[in-house]
Formats: sequence, C-alpha cells, structure tokens
Amino acid sequence: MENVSFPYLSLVTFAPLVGAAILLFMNRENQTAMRWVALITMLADLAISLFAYAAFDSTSATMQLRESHVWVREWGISYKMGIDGISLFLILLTTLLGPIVILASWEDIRLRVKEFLVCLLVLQTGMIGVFVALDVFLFYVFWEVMLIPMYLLIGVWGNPARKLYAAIKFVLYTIVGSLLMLVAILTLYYMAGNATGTYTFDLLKLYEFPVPLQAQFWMFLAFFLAFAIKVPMFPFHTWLPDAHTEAPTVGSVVLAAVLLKMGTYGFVRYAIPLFPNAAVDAAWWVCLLAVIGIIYGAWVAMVQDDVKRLVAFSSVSHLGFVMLGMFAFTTQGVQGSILQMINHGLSTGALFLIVGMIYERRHTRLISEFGGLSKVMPLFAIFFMIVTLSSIGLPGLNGFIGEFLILLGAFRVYPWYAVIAASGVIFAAVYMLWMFQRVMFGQVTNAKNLGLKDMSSREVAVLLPIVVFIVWIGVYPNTFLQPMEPAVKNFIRQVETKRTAILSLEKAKKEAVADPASSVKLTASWPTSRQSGGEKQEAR
Amino acid sequence: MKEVIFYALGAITLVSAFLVIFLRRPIHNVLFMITTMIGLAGLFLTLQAEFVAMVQLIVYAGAVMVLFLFVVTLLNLDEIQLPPDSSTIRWWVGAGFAIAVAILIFPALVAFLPGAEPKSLTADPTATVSNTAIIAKELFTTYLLPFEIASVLLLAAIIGSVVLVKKKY
Amino acid sequence: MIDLVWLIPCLPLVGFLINGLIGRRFSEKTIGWIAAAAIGIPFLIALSIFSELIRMAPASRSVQKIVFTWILSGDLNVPFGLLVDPLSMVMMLVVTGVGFLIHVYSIGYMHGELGFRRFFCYLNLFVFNMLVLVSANNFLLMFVGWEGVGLCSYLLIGYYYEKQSAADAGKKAFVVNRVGDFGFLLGMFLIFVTFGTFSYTDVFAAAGEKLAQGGLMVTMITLLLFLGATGKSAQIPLYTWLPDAMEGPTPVSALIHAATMVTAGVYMVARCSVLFALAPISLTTVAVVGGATAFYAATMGVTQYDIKRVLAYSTISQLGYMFLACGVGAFASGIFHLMTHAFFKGLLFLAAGSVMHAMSGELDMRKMGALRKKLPYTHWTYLFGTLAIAGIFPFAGFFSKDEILFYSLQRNLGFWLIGAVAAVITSFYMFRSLFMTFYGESRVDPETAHHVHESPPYITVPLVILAFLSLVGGWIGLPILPGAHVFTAFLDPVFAPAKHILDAGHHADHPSVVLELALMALSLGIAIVGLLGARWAYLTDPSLPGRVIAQIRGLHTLVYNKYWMDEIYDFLFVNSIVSLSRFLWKRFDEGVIDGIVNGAASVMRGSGSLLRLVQTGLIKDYALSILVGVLAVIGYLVLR
Amino acid sequence: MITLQHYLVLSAILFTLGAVGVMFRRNLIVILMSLELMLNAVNLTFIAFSRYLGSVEGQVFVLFTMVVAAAEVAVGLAIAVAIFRQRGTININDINLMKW
Amino acid sequence: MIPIPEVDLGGILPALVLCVGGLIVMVAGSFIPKRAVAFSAIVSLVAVLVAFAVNSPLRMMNRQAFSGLISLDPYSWFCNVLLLIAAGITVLTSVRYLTDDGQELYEYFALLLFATAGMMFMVSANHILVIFIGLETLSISVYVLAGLMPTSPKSREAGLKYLILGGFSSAIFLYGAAFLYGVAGSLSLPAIAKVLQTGAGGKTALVGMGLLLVGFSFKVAAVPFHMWTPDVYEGAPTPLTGYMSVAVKAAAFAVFVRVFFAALGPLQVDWTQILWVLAVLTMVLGNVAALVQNNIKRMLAYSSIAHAGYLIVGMVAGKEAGTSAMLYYLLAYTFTNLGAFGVVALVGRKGEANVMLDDYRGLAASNPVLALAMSIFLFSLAGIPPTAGFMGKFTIFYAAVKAGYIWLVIIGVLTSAVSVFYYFRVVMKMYMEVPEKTPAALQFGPAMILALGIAAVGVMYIGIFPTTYLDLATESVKTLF
Repeated sequence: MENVSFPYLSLVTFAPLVGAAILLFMNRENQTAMRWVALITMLADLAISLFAYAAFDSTSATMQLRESHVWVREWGISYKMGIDGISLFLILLTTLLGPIVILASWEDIRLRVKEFLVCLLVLQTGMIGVFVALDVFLFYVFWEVMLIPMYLLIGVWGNPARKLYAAIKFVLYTIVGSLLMLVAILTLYYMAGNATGTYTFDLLKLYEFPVPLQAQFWMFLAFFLAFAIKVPMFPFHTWLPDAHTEAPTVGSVVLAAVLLKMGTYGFVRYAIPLFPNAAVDAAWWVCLLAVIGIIYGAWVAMVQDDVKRLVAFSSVSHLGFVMLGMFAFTTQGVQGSILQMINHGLSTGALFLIVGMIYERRHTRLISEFGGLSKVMPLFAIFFMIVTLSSIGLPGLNGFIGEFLILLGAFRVYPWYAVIAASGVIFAAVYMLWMFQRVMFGQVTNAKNLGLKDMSSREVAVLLPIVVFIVWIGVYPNTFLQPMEPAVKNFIRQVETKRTAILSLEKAKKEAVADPASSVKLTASWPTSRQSGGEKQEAR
Repeated sequence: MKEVIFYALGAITLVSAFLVIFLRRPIHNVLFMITTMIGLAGLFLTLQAEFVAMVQLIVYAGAVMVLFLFVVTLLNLDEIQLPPDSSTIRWWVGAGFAIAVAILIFPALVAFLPGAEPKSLTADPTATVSNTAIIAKELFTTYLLPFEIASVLLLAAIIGSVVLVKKKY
Repeated sequence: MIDLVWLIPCLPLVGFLINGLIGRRFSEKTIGWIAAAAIGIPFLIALSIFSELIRMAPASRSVQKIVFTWILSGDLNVPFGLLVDPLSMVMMLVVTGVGFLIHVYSIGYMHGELGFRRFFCYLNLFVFNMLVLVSANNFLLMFVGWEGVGLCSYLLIGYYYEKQSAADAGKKAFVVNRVGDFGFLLGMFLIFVTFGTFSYTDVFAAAGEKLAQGGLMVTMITLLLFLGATGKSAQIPLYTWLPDAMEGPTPVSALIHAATMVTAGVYMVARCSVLFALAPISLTTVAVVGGATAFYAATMGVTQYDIKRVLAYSTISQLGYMFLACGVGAFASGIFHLMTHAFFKGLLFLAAGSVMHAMSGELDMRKMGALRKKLPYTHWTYLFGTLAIAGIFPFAGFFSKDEILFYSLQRNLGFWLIGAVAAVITSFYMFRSLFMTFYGESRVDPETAHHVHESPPYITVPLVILAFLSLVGGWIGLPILPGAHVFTAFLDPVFAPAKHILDAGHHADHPSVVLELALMALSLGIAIVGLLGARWAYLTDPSLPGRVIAQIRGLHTLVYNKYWMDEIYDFLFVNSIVSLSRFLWKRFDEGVIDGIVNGAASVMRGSGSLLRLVQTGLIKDYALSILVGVLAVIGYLVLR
Repeated sequence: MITLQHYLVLSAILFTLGAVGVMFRRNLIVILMSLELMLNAVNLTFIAFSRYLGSVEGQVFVLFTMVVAAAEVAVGLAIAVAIFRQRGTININDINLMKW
Repeated sequence: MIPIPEVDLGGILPALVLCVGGLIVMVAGSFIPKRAVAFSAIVSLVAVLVAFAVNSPLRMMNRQAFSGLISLDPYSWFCNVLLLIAAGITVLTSVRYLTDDGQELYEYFALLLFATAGMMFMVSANHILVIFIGLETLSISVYVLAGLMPTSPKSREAGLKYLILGGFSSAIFLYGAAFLYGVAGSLSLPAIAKVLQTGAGGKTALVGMGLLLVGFSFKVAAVPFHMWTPDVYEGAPTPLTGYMSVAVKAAAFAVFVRVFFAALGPLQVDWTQILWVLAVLTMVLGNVAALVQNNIKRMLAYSSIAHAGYLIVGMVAGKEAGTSAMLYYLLAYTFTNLGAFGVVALVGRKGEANVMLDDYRGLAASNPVLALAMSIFLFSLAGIPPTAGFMGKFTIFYAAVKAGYIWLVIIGVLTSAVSVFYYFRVVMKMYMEVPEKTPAALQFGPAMILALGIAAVGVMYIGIFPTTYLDLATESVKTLF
C-alpha cells in the first residue's frame, strides 16, 4: 500500500494553474494587477515547493511525498506523483525561476499581457508536472502540455522576423520525437501487461518488468530520440538556436533553464532505468554524440554574431556534458550531470536574462552593435561577468562543480571522451570571454550605447537570487549533492541489477530454446563490443 | 426457346444501354433508356419475377423516365450544344479500367454455382400463390421496417427536391 | 595560532567583499588601506605561524586544517582543507609579504584612477585565490586557486578594458592558461583514478607503492601537470600570454606576473616533487623546457625597447631557471630562486612603474635616459634589482642562480651551459635597460621632461623595502658553509621523499668545495661580462647596437618579432578553428542538418502540392479514382 | 440452357456500361441515367440470384432499390435544374468551382 | 392472409421521435414563415433531447426486433448517443448560419432530423437491406442539405458531386451486397456469417466483401475513395460540413464495423490486409494534402480524411480493443470537429466570406475566447494531451500495438506529427499574425455559444476523465462479437 502524504506535489504542480484561472477572469486593461497576481502565484508556488523540500527526507532513495489516485481504471493509468533527490532540485529550480521570469517580463512584455502570463503559468504547471509524474501516461501528458504555451511564447511574443519559423520548428521537432516515444510507451505497456497480467502505466511497476533485449533496443531508440531532441543532443539540436533566438527573453529563459532539462531528466527517469541493457550498450554512442556536441557547440558558438544564438549553442555544449556524465553511470558522473542540469538552468537562464536586458534597451542582439558597455553599465557588467564565469566553469562557482564531477565520472569509464570533453572547457572560455569582451569592453563605439541605463532594482532582484545560487553551489555544493546522492546511487544500482537480471534471464531463455539460429539473432541485435563501458562498470 | 428469348432481351438491353451511354442527344438517351428498362423487365419475367417486372415497367420505364424526359424538355437540353465528350485516350484508359474490373469480377461470377436448377420461391412448386402475393406478404411482415423507413426516405427526397428547385429565393 | 591559518586566505576575501559590496562610498585611502590590511594582517598571522612552525620538530612540520567538506560525491571527498608545511609557509609569506608591499605601492600608484575600488577588489580577490592555491591541502582546491588567480589575472590585465589591446591580452591570458589547466585537470583525473583521492598527503604517501618508478602512469600524470605549469608559469609553449599581460597596471605586473601567480607552476612542480621524482622522463622534460625557455626568452629580452616587456621576458626566462632547478631535482633551489625572484622582480617592476609614473605613462626606453638624477630612489632601487637579477655578489639573485647552475652542472653539462648563456644574456639586457633608462643622454621628449619627478612615499617606501630584500634575501641560502643554508634545511621535510627517490637512482657524490667556489666565481664573471657588454654597447659606444643589428638584420628581425610565435599560433590554432567553426555552422548546421529538416518539410509540402493536382474537381476523375480503388481491392482479392 | 451465369454476366456488362457512362459523359442527365443503369444491373443480379436460390429476399431488395433509385433521380434532377438555373449549364466539366 | 408482424416500437423510438420532429418542423415551418428557423431549431432540439431520453433503455437491451432486421444492443445505444450529440450540436451551430443568410430554410432541420433517423436505423441494423435503406435515407437528406444554399453555387455543386459519386458508390455497394446474397441466400448479417464460417463462397464472397468495403470506404472517405470529400466539405454549408464529418462518418464506421465483424468476420484475414493499406494511404494522403490547403474548410476536410485513417487503424486492430477504441475516438472526434466547424461557421459569417486561413489572422486579439476554443479543438485534432483527441489516438494506437501492428502505429504517429504543422498553422494565424484589416465584430448567438461551450468542455472533459467513456465504449462493443 502506498503511503500517501500531504499533497505537496499536486499543490506545487497546479498552483500556477489556479493563478492562470484567476487571470482569465481579470480585466485585461489592468496589466499591473495581473502581473502581481502572476507574481504572487509564482511566489506561492515557490513557497509550497520549499515546504515540500522541508518535508523531503534527504537520506532516503525512495520516491517521496507520493500521491496516487486512480485516473483511468481501464488502462491502469493513475494520477501518481512522487519525487526523489533527482527531481527535487529540478522542481526547486523551476519554482525558483517562476517569480524571476514574471519579474523579468515586467516591463518587457506589453502586448497581450494576460495571455502571456497565462502561458507562463500553464507552462509552469506542465514543467513541474513532468518532474513529479510517476506514471508514464501522466508524464507524457505533462510532457506534451508544455509544448503549447512554449509554442505560443515563441510565436506570439517572439521576434517578428522569424518567430513563426522558429515556433513551428520547435513544435515539429519535439513532437516527432515524442510521438515515437508514445509508440514505445504503448509497446512497453502492452508487453509488461501481457507478461505480468497487470496492465499499468505505473512507472515504478514498469521498472520491475524485464524488457527483452531486442525490444529494449527499439524502445530505447524511440525514447532516446524524444529526449535527445529535447536535450538537445547533437545532431538534433538545430531547433534550439532558432527557438532561443526568436523567443522573447523569458521564453528563452524558461526554455534554457527548465525545458531542456526535461530531456535529460527523461533519460534519468525513464529511458535508462526502463531499458538498462540498451542504455548501457548504447552508452558508448551516446557519449560520443555528447562529446561531439560539447566541442561542436563550443566551436559554433564561437563564431556567432548574435548573442542569443551564441548562448543557444553554448547550451548544446553544456548539455553535452550533462549527457556525458549521465551515460558514464558512475556516481560522480550522474551526480555531476544532475547538478549540471541545475547549473545550466541557473547560468544559461541568467545569461538569457542578461541578454534580454540589453535587448530591451537596444533592441538588437548583434554583438557588433555593442561594445564598451562596462563603462556605461558597471553594475550590469558585474552580474554579466559572474554569470559568464559560471558558464565557463570557473572553480568557486557552480559550473565547475558540475563539469568537474562529470568529467571525473566520465574519465573513469571513457578516458578519451573525458579528455576531449575537457578540451571543451577551453573553448567555453574562448567563446564566452570573446563575446563578453566584444560586448562589454573596449570603447563605446556606438553612440546609441552611450545613454544606456544601468540595471534597475527590479533587474537586480531578477538576477540576484540566481547569482546567490551560482555562488552557493560553487562554494558549498553539498547542500545539493547530499540529498541527491541516495537517489543517484539507487539509480545506478537499479540499472546494474536490472541489467544483469535481464541478461541472465535472456541467457536462460536461450539455453531453454537451444536453437542456434535464435541465439545468433539475439546477440546480433547490438554490437557486443560496445559493452565495454558496462564491463568496466562491473569491474569497478 | 428460352435461349432465344434470353438472348433477344439481353441484346435489346445491352444495345440500348450502349446507346444510352454513347448517343449525343439527351432525348435519344432517354428513349433508349426506356427500351433498356423494358428489356430488363422482360428479363425479370424470364426469371419469374412478375411483380418486379411490372414495377420496373410502371415505375421505372414510366414514372422515372418521364421525369427525365420532363427535365430534358424543361431545360431545352436538346438545344444546348455540349462540347464533345472526353478525349479518346482518357476514354480508353477509363474504359480499360472498367473492363478490367469486369474481368476481375468474372471469376467470382463463374465460380458461383448455387445449384444446377432454378428454384421456386415457395416450398411447394404446385402452390398457386402468385409472386406478387409472396412479395406482398414479405414486404408487410418481415420487411415492414425498411418499408416504413422508405417512407421517410421518400419524404426526405420530396422535401429535398422541392426545396432545391424552389424559386422563392 | 596555527588553527587560525584559515584566516590567511579568508581575510583578503573579506577585504574583497567589504570593498566590493559596501565600498562605494569609501574614500580612496580607506579602500586602499582596507585592501592592504587584508593582506598585511595575514602576513602577520603567517609570520606567527611560521614562528610556531620552526619551533616544531622538522618531521612534524606539516599540519592540515579542514575548514569544511567541499565536495562529497560517492567515493570522492574533497575538503576545503589547508596545509601548513614549510613549502606552503614560504609561499604564504612571499605572497602576503610582497603582496602587502605592492598593495601599499598601488595606493600611491593608482591614485586618481577611475576604477580604483575595482582594482583593489580584484587585487584582494587575487591574493585570496593565490593563498588558496598555495595553502590547499589537495589538488582540487589548488586547482580552484589556480583558476582563480587566472581569472584575476584576466580581470587585472583587462583593467583598462577600454583599450582593445588590454582586453585582448586579458582574454589571451585566460585562454592560454585554460589550455594549461586542461592538462592539470587531466592530470588530476589520472591521480584520482590511481589513488582515489586528491589529498596531497595521501597521494604522496601512496605514490611509491601505487606507481612504478618511471612508469607510464606517473609519467603521464606529471607531464600533464607540467602542461598546467607551463601555462601558468609562461613556459614554452604556452608563454605567449605573459608579454601581452603587461597591458595591466604595473603593480599587477609586479604582483601577478612576476612575484606570485606565475610562480604557481613552479610551486606545483615542487609540491609534486615526489611524483616528478618517480618520472625521470618528466623531470628531463621539465629541465629541458625550463632551460630552453630561460634561453629563448632571454634572447627576446635583448631586443625589446618597452621596459615592461623586457621585464616580462626576463620573468619568463627566470621562471625557466626555476623549472630548470626542479628538472634537475633541486626543488629547494627552485623555490629559493622563486623567493628571491619575487623580491627583485617585484622590485624591478615597481621601479619601472615608478619610471612610468614619472614619465606620464611612457614605456619606450628609447625615449628615456639620464633619469638617474631626477628619480634617485627609483634609480637606486632599480639598480639593486638589476644587480640581483644579474647575479652579482652579494645580491639575492647571485645565491639562488648560482645554486641552480651548480645543480645543473651536476646533472648535465648541457643544462649548465644553457643556463650560463642565458645568465650572460640576462645580465646584458638588464643592464641594457638600466643604462638606457637611467644613464647616458636624455632622450626624454621635452614636454614630458618637464613633469618628471620622483614618486610619492607610497611608491618609494615599498621600493626601498624590496631593494633591501633583494640584497639580503639570498643570505638565508649561503652555500658551502655547513648548516648555513637554512632555507634548504627548512624545506627539507617537504622534498626529502623526492630526494630519497632520486638519490636511489644515482648515488649522490658530494661536490668539492673547490668546484663550488670555482663555479661561483665563474657565474659572477658571467654576470660581469654581461654588465660590461651592456656598458660598452649602451654607454661607451651608443652606435654599436645599430651596427650590430645591421650586420644580423634577419636574426634581429626574427627575435624582435618574438620569432613570430603569436602569428604562428594564430594561424595554427585560432584561425583554423575559427574557419572550421564557421564552416560547421554555415555548411553543416544550417546546410546539412537544417537542410535535412527543412528538406523533409519541403518534400511534404511538395507532395502535398502534387496530391492537390489529382484533385481536379471533375466528377469523372473522382469516379475514375473510385474505380481504380475497386480494381485494386478486387484485384488483390481475386488474383492473390 | 440459360444458367445463372448468363444473367450474372449480362448484369456485369450492364454495370460496366453504367460505370463507363458515369465516368465519361459530360451531360449531367446522362450521368444520372448511367447511375440508373448501374442500379438496374444490380437489380438483375438480385433477381437472378433470387430465382436460383429460391429466395424472395432478392426481389424485395430490388423493390427497395427502385425506391432509392427513384428518390435519387428526383433529387439529382432537382439539383440539376437548380444548377442549370444558376449557371446555365449541365456540363459537369463546367461544374468545377471547387478543386485542388 | 397476412399475419400481423411483431412491431417493437420501443426499439426504434429514438428514430421515430426524430421523424416526428421532422414532420412537425415541416408542418409548422410552412405556418410561421417569419420565425421558422428559430422555431424549427427549438423543435429539433427538443426532438433530439427526447430521442436522447428514449434512447437510454437500449443500453440495457440485447435483442433483435422486426424479424431480426435490427438489433437493439449497447452498440446501437452508443452510436445513437454519438449521432444525437452530433445532431444536437449541429442544430445549435446552424441557427445563426441559416438566419445569417436572411433565409428561412427551416427544411434544413427536417432533413437533418431525417438524416439522423436514417443513421440510427442504419447503426442498429442487422440486415443489409436496413443498412442500405438507412444509408440512403441519410445520403439523400445529406445530398439535399449539402446543396441547400440557394445563393451559393458552391453549395449546389457540392450537392451534385456528392449525389453522383454517392450514387456511384451506392451502386457498387449494392453490387457487393448482391454477391453476398448470392453466396448466403440471405442478407441478414448472422446468416452471412453462418455461411461464410463454413468456408463457402470462395471468390464470390471475397468480391462481394471487397465491393462492400469500397462502398463503406467511400462513406468514411478513405483514400482512394475520398476524392469527393474536400469538394463537398468546402461547398456544403459549414455546420453541415461538421455534421457530415462527424455524424455521417460515425454512422458509416459504426455500420462498417458491425458488418465486417458480425457478418464478414470469417474473412477478417482478407479485409484486414486491405484496410491496413487503406489506413496508411488515408493517413498519409490526408495529412500531406492538408498541408498545402489555404481554405480552412478544405483543410479540415483533408484532416477528416486523415482521421478516417486513424479510425481504420482501429478497425485493423480489430476485436474489442480496436472497435471500442474507435467508438471512443468517434466520441472525441464528434466534440472536436463539431466545435471546429462551429467556429469556422461563426468566423465564416454571411455567405462564407471568411473561410480562408488568412481570415483567421489576429482572431486571438479580437475574439480571445473564440480563439481559445478553436485552439482547444485544433489541439485535440492534433492529438495533444490532455484533450479528447489525444486520448482517442492513444486508445486507437494502443489497440494497434496490442494487435501487433507496430509499423502501422509508427506511420500513424509520424503522419500525426505532420498534421501538427497544419493545425498549428491556424493557431499561428490566430495568435501570431496581425490581420490586414480590422475584422468586424462577430455575432454570437446564444445557440452558438452553447454549442461551442458544450464542444469545448466536452473535448477537455472526456480528455481528462476518459474512464467512464472508455468503459462505455468497451461495454458497447461486447455484444458485437
């Protein structure tokens, strides 16, 4: 029997929706009141999430604060929520960014404010829902629900020139992947139900089902595609620069900070534990893509002349790190990977906020239009610097901890990948500092930049919390590492035990059949030489 | 004897049907349509479906074709010069398809052997029940429901026809 | 007192925070003295800890203080822990001591600058990071300081950010350092994979048993760490950033790019002496790179006219000496030279700054000369510094350099030769700069000459103190007399294990006193040769350089342009990667991937448009389509 | 000997003729007639089966078919008239406002 | 002497109520010409509601009536409910449309009711004759309705095209029925099944089955029998288009399923193959062709073709899972598409002046609620959770996965990814583009508000809480097998 707790998670998920409902009935002329309602909703959401954090037992690896209700009895679909150390901080990140995003859009968005705020609030619900869902179906619903507000954010409040292209590209990319994932989900559901007799979408029950190797391969592929697009991994990343560039500031912030984490989170929570053999076998390839992404993203970022685009490509690079760490299947790697998700959320989110601030003032994102802003906006320069350094991975700030753990974790399994990835650290410095220099340093060459106002107190309020966390994570990461450690260890152990269990199961099956033809087919399903990663894992 | 009647009626039917399809003047089409109907009624008779044959004559050859004729004259269709029908290539392609379908159906026709001999409608062949009586009985008992639905259908058709050609607007 | 060691790095941080967060309304003086105090107090603490340390038994002079657990992940446990042992003690004293003087100097030097507060914030932050670097008890924490000082170096070089060249130089420094850090990082990974820990004590204790003497692993580890060192300490091949770093304010050059940060590489190699001792190949590499850099940088020093650049190349060259020392196994000598170098190079830079200050920012020595009378303090202190760096007895540089040459000879004649040649050149170009600046005819342009005046006490007092140190700093390492070399003795507990390993290889023969004395005389002679050469060329016969240059024009151009190394690097790495990236972006990203994506969309739309054409609107076509369908269905059913 | 197949083949030919007529005539009225031909062909099949199966159901069905055919013709002609009034044509190639 | 046949009016009461309603409309309409439409609408609504009420006993029944010609079972009940919902909403959306034109075409409602009655006979039919006559009642009514708008040449043309092609397909259907009659000696569905189970019939049965399949495929607009759909949907009065795309399709599918499972079940292996191909063709062509449409009615027509494809997937999947999924899908689709066409009718205004995609530009700014409703419908059509459309696709695809048709499902999801493009294009027009000229305010009648409200709430409700409806669908198909 489930131990059901106070419904923190439902509250935290649906509180923004309540705010959105209130907004719907407000007078659209009264923009300030609407902003306040949205802000208060987000703050309330943050408060609830903090209560949830307080109620969270950080020593336990199990799913906590669980809620479970039957939803669609016919199908074994339940409304089931729960969090562990992995999702905990992603939720906190999301709720933290909520008020920030509202504040950041305070003066930026003047057109159709009501719809805008509603979109943000609905998006918030969708994002948190993805992180708390423990039912595959519920997860999928939230996963897709997110899509629409994001689509509108890009398409309605984006940059008029190419917003439509960017918006539809975003949607199509995402949906192709997620629909194939849907097929895999259905197949998994059916296979598990058929084998065990209980048809259920309950994730925790599906975890226990040993998926046959061949099927694992295909289903993992489908999940991989969906998540890799969302992450985005090279070479599925081309929607990202467009979406980021064309989206309004807060759109980019949410997109970078939280939406991209859906993909990586999907891997941790779904793709890997459900299909451990396929995941471990594919690790070599995934890591290869991740490493290519790291270098590729960095290189291409280097030559961008649009600030947002540059940051977008830097995301590709950073998320390459996340993937690399995750598929190393070592404690440090996975922990670093999860921490890096948070870090990327904070740093890149902040970068987009910063870019948004100068965009708001100058209405251009071209690097060449700027120069010498340090002179006119000294306070801004400080914040920008800190965030840039965090993004570069300077020790003492958050980025370093994540990247270091990832590289260390990956180094133990794939030394060469880690070596190449580590060189990405060099390029990160190159493109970020170069950009920083071109924007902030030098003489003020463009007369339009002379009269720019420094940050307002609102803008400081937007960035300050992020900067606090940037430093906090860098100086004392244990606040974040400790609660996730049991969950991460559990994750790795789970993958390993399930993997070996399935292998022995398949072996037994093969022996039982004793048919050479079928056994050849089984082993040929995936090149066996690729299992080196897994073997090293065992050896350790 | 039967063969002669069958082939004669068949020829009448097919030839006039052919002419219906290929003659250019609508009035001719209508007239040959009537002969087709009559030919078919004859064939129905050879199949001992007297009632249906009569209905065919009265309703089809009579009422329906008169309706056609009426419209043809109403619209002065004979006066209107329609351009020639589709080009020959299209024609042959289309006809080819149609004939192909017919050929494909052919095995289904010849494969079918329900019995060597035609059967009577009643169990007792000597009974003096007319075809009409049997049908009437069936129509008002077993097939009462479709019979009633047909009234709705006809009502809808009547309303429809009236509404469509109403000149009020 | 030793429990308070955490205050040493923390106070500069506090200074940084005070000035940074609430310093907006403070006066310049307040800011400056807060910053200086933030270094001065730690110096005093360090001194008291030092006194505590020397009262301990030599073997137990290693104390660790764990402040808090920093990273804890699986089997990875990295504390924020500080290590107090002779080596870190020396470094702390040097950093805080010299740092304090330079802070004081800066109060005068930076007077009236717009970013005065910013400058001191950065400076404090730098000292914090440097102290973390030297006092960390594990590799990862050292790396934090390591990157941190790199950052501050970046910020301070780019202090005049409005100058394109300054901003460029800062970025270059950071990026080149990152290349080195990349090696450091990988070295650390290998260490962790081998030892499962980053703690110095654990690693060095286990090194003997876990790593085979001269094995591949230890060689890789040390070479990678050394790559890090070359970046930070501006050795071949990663030296190019240091000359450019002179774009920063002069105190920065003195503190960061002469006295402290650039020596971090030496410190690191010395810290890992055990590992290096286990890897002969790496040691040789260190020595070769060090020697080569010493010579190579010296040659470039000869041709420069910019006084700070001369000093910059000389720094590179001197760092080469230190590595040479480490490479031949004389780690203590390396550290000794590090210390004396901090004194005299700090002094030289500060004096050069004083000249600059007087000359309204002029750096070109061709526009100086005969400043000796107008800038008496500066002249005398610069002279002291020059004498020290040239290795004239009894200045500090003499002792440390001589020791290095001595050990080099013991190891290999080639090392000694290259060191000696470099010493001649060093002596030459340093006196060249001295003579060009302070002696001979005045070439100062009249406008400036008007304003030339001696600097205020804020500047001169630190100069005098450093000049004093440049004189006496070497006396703690007197050679020959048994027991006189207190410095080596002090450091001995740190380097003993390494020495043990090295001595096990080839038995240590005690050098004869005669040889030692002869060598000392020889190196003094070398220095004097350089001195005389410079005197001849720049005082006696000022036209000589011109004629010599004319004779060897090609070579001169090559050296003058720094062997075109910057250009070659640009071509090889920067430009190629940039063009490749552009190619990837335009052709691959937008061409291939987006091409496929958009292409798929176009194919869809195209087929949609084609399908539209079927929809002719004609009933007969629609009927035909139905018929085709019938044909297909029936055909399938019948013919199957 | 006239067998069931004779009738079936005859009706198949008739059906094909009707289909061809629908596909290739331009005159709306003739197309409607062609439709009638097709329905009549079906009727013939039903009657033939009815005879050879000894089942009255086929004949009943034919009656309903006729009803439907008549209704269809009525509505069809009504539309034809309406269109003719609107556009002055019953050439279905011209009745082509909606396409693509 | 003709015996008095058993007459079970209770079973056909819902359809009778509708017929009576139609008659009242016709009679009353001619007496109060001024407000004929409003009155007829009310009468029709009442008729639909009464029919809804008297329909409920069917859920408990499982028997045959009228000498086995119709079967009264939960399946009929469910389909009747579907049809009545569709009819009700269509009545509501039509009111404004019919008065907008300044005409009092009250006959519209009568024909609508007759058509619905015909469908209701059809879906509960147990005999091909009843199916045929019901089908024709429906068809003839709809031919007329499609061509009803006297001032619109497009409407007339739509009626004509539908009539001729419908007649053509009816003939094919009948020809198939004739073959089956020949094989089985009867057209009662159980009788056919009984004969076919013995393996008799051979090619004749196959051909008959094939021709029937073509006939139904025409009605459900499966490729390549779909060609009429875009034209007719474009030309027909918009509310009716919605009705056609929902009710006619639902009825056709209901019968399709009943005939093919109840009567032609023994041939399942053969027709499954064909339907597999048809499903793929339909999904691909429908979605791809919709991509390039600029007229929203035409676009929705292609979209409805595509949806027919998804429904055929359900049929391919077969048995309880597939058919119950189809029923659920049809229910979801009913609300969704009627809502969408309601909005199209509303925006289209008088004489369908605004039916191009570009006419939707900036709709969100001028009519935010309407745009929101339209977005919900479009998302549901695209299958985005948590709308009913998503649950529908989900159930269908699951049934197919269960039956092992993974590839069909993959093609299905990929084509629905394609569909996202054109559905979102409308959203894009509404939210992200600015109109060239400021649009005039739209006239909302209470009927339209009610209709759209019901549709939108329905879409969301059965999407989020599908249990009840899934249960009903599953329960309903049980008697089929």
